[in-house]
Amino acid sequence: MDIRVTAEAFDFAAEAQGFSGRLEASGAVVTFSGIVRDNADGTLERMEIEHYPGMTEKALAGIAEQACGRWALEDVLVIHRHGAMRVGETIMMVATASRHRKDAFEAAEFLMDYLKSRAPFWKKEVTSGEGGAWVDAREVDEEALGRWLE
Amino acid sequence: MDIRVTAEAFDFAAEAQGFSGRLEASGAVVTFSGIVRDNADGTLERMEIEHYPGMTEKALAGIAEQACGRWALEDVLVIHRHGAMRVGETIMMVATASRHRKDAFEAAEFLMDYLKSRAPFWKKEVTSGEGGAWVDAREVDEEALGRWLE
Amino acid sequence: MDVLYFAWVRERIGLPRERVETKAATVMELVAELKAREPRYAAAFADISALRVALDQELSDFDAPLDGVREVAFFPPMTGG
Amino acid sequence: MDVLYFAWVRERIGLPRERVETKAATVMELVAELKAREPRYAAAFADISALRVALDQELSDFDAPLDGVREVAFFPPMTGG
Repeated sequence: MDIRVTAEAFDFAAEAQGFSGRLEASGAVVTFSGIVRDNADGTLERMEIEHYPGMTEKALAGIAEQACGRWALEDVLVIHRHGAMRVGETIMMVATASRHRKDAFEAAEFLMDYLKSRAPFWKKEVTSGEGGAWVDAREVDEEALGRWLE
Repeated sequence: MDIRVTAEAFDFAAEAQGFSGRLEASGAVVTFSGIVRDNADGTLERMEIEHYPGMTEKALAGIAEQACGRWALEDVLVIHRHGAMRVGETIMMVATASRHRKDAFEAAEFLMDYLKSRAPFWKKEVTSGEGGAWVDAREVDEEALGRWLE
Repeated sequence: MDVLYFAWVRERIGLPRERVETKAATVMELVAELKAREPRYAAAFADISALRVALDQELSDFDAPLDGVREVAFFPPMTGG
Repeated sequence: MDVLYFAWVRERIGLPRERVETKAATVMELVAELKAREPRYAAAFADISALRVALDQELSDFDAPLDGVREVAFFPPMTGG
């Protein structure tokens, strides 16, 4: 299990390759990466992510451990940035590895659903001209958590 | 849309990076990669994959087009090898990109479920000592298709 | 008509493809003709439920008519991915 | 007790953390004390349903007791990922 919270940019491809390269027995690897996308007007200057040092690491580790308890995973990787980043930069990634694709897919979706709404990160979009606007939590993200509670 | 059937090894990380780098508007990228794993006895010498040239390309393109019709995807990548490969080599990958993670995840799972049971590939495991054994189709893979037919 | 075999069907019959002259109206009739040829064909087609068929590179079924079909392929359930 | 603020809660109150001496028994009582201080606190805590609270770095709720708690954090719903 590899959990990192960092202000530094990271190389998604290199991380995905490193993750896959360390595996012993897994036939299935799923990755998710979140990328800063521009707004509809094309005026996004940067995304700023605030987090809660201390709690963030605990929350991510707790979520990853839950995933390992629910699915047969050989390994889990979570990397999440904070600070300022520009359009096209990778905000975060998760990777899961399992013998079977169902476990790898479900665990990756579970990690993402929990990360979205239960890890203490807050996104602010800073546009040219205006100042910044905090991104609102989406109802659909909260609902997505529901399916794991059945 | 980028669909490739090839006997050559490919670099999963480089492909994932190239795919992400070409995106304009997507915030969510999901990848799946399938890796040759050893058998329980650790005697797998190689995996051999036979395919049906002509039909394979059509089937993959058809599956990818279906995915694009069902989900809001900016791009889809499918690479599938045939021929001989050793433990640890990447057999195939899919990548999907969308504005929202739900579309990217569902489309990647759909592609995998269809690839597993509807694209004309046949795997043979060649072990040291003995000859080769064709991999049996799994009932669970056939069942996985059912959820997309509702 | 070209008839193609893949995976263990190819191995049992001993060749990957052949040209077949037939008046079979359906896939099942073609299978019956092939089975009657030699034991290796009979062995390959012994359990039709373990086989799949494609007509002109599209998955089809054993009741399908062969009218206008140029390429028939027999193979076990696919195991891609 | 340390009280931390994040995102727009931090911006409205104008500081990221502060030391608070309190006898509040629950989070709600602490919120009432803070709201009574100054308009910027009242503004930040105006709609409690738009806020989340963590006690000693674990998500909690506004009815929770503060007994033994050393660090309380207030923030809007998270938007990670």
